[in-house]
Amino acid sequence: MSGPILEQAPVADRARALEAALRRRHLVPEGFVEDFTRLMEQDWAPENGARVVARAWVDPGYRDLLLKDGTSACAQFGYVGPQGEYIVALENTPTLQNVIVCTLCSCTAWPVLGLPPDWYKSFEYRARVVRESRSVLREMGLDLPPEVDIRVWDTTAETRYMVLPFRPAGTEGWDEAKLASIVTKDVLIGIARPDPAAGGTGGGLRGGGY
Amino acid sequence: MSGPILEQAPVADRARALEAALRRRHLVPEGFVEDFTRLMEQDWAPENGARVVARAWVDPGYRDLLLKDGTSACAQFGYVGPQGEYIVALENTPTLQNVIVCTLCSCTAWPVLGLPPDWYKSFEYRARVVRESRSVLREMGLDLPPEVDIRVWDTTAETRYMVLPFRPAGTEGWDEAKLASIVTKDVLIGIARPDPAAGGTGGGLRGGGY
Amino acid sequence: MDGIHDLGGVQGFGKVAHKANSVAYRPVFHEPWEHLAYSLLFLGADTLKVFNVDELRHAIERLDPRQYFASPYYDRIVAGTASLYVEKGVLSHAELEALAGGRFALARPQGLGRPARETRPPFEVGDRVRVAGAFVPGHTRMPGYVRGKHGTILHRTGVKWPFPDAAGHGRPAALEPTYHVEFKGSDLWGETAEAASVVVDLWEGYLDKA
Amino acid sequence: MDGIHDLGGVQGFGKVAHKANSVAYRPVFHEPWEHLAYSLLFLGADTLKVFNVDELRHAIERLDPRQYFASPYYDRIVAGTASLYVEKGVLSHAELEALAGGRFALARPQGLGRPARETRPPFEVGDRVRVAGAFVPGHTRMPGYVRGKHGTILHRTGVKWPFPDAAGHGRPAALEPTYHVEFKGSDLWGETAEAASVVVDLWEGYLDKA
Repeated sequence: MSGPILEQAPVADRARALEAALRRRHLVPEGFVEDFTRLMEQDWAPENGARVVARAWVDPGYRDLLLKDGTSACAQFGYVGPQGEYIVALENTPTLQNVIVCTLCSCTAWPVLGLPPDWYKSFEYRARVVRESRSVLREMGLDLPPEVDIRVWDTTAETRYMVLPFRPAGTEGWDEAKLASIVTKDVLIGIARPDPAAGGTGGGLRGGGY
Repeated sequence: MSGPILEQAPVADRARALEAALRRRHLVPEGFVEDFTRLMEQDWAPENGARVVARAWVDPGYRDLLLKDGTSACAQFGYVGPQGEYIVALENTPTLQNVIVCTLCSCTAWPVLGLPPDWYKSFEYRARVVRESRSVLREMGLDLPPEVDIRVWDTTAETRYMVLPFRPAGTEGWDEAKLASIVTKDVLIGIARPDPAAGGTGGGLRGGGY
Repeated sequence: MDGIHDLGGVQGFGKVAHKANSVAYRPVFHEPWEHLAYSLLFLGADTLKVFNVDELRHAIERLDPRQYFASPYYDRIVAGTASLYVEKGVLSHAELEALAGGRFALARPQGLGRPARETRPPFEVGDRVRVAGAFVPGHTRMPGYVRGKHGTILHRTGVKWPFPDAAGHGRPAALEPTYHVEFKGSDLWGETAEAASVVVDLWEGYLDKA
Repeated sequence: MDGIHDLGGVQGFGKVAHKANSVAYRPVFHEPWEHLAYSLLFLGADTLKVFNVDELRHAIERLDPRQYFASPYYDRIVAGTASLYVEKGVLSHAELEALAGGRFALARPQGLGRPARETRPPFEVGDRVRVAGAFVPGHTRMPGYVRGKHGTILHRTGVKWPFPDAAGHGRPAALEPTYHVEFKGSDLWGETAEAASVVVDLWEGYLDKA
């Protein structure tokens, strides 16, 4: 019974078929796919969220704005667009770790986090992190001491979340670019904490390090 | 991610491998598989449950026993064995239809119903019949009038159920064998009612009719 | 456990592939290996007594959910049975894969299970009971759709059986009767319910006096 | 709907395939067709306005559960998007299958959805609320694990959005704020809970004053 249901043309052929059918009806504007793909691959990036966090760490006024109206704070950097219309920043403390998930699909704040990573979209993460949060984080490498509470945020509506980590000791005197370099995608989702030992010398796009 | 998880040796090869591994440790007694298969294919059959129903229709004392102690009533015919240790008969009336399911796996009263049919084991039946009972029965061909209540029995423990249908009009004067011939596997599970128009001339095994 | 095997009430499934009384139920098996599934299961559970049927049910629940959903019924029996022979040290995973000529996916690891409750006075027919709001990480025979729900006792079994939350993990299990507990359809599914009631067969330890 | 997409708290899944901060998130796409999934989705939802994103989510929920579980993420987006283009009459299923050179499985049919409730006074931060014990056959953004549960309002959004249970079916949808509602972990998962709390973003219409 399961066999026939799962037998289909390969997904690559089905995706191309959908595109071809729309194109031959002239429904795909010139350059649309290329432009949208550039947005997804380049413009929406966790470096954006990292810059927001670094600014909040050095500028108390900006921090207040970020916590009060994340959308406006992100818009100051130009981080706007789909899946970023209502951004809420979640403030970590030494005794509170915020963690983001979308159990029903895979909603994510694209403009500041980038597209959701594979693991965030996995059934494993979606099913388990709301129930076995501490075990899941430990398995992924964040072994929180018992005095740290975990608060999981399920992205079930239109709010898009980003985690505002607390600034770790050992980063005194760092400039915004260097601070941003320790705020990874995983930190912004809440499954990691910034590691001062990983601090690079500047901002911008980094390679395979995260 | 899903691909590799599903890639396995064909199930026929895995089943044979399990058998071969047990055999080379001499853990499979001579004739065990053959004997158990004969039980499953021949001895456990819905004709057994049909004979029980027919007897209950013609013998009020047996009917009382069947409703009070289904296991003993079935044992009078020799219908005993695994998945038949505690049999409870569910009495239909003109305004009550009992329906059997096992939502968690596919438990069934093997000695009197035979092994569960494919549809009974399907995710569709298991998921839907406890919630959308009337729609499921209608889709399967049993369109119950609104005055008939449905009571669904979920086989979640060791009780094994069989439905005792009410004897339909038009069967007056029939002998037990003829009565048994209208009690099909589907009737015993509760997704069908006996159809006097289908009454054969004798009992025993029938062909493709059910 | 709240696994994907717990299908009662899950929505999104299509029609049951069967019309009442329209399909021949013979041959009983459709593939030449299918008879091995139950045969080798009962060899282990009944003849060799290497494991029990509760453990087999739990082994199937411990299959990766993707495997569970993609595998036909008898394939799941083969996978669960093989898992137990390996876990009990009778066979090795490597030899099964060598004999199968490819990957042979087994169940995920099991936890400890839980013992039955202390003995309490039994419930009587007509008693109102509430299903304990328990969240059991291991094997259980309480389907999720009755958790915390109120129902009425229709029957107490005259036989006692091992508490499956313990037996399913191979640990000593206290014997308890089970109860046929009737739940109003509307208490389970709100106004969308189509059955007047659903009767679930529940071990004494799952129930509290309402 | 209580579909298999509603994964929050479902047990039986293994480890998340990711170690915090250990994996490169670039390239963003791993297969040369993956960028088409979101591109053609947003073409339909944003540029052509043939459907909305709630409908897309529901289309994915309407995939056969076996297909949902067996398909990688972007495959599900392609299948859901294609389903809507066909349902809206923009493309035909036959042409998609012809272009794909094989079967192209689409979503199961949808129902009517449901309108939002009558307007009621809004809730305030700090209010105790109860999630309505609703059983919604169509699209909803209330995950099953909070049904009937009590929580506390942390935030009311400053923006209103279409009620998804209506919008997901393409019918006119009243605008409502959503609320960040905090649930104690132990209220959701009993003593097995590992998060201090889970915050779910819920439309006003899902909530009642506790």
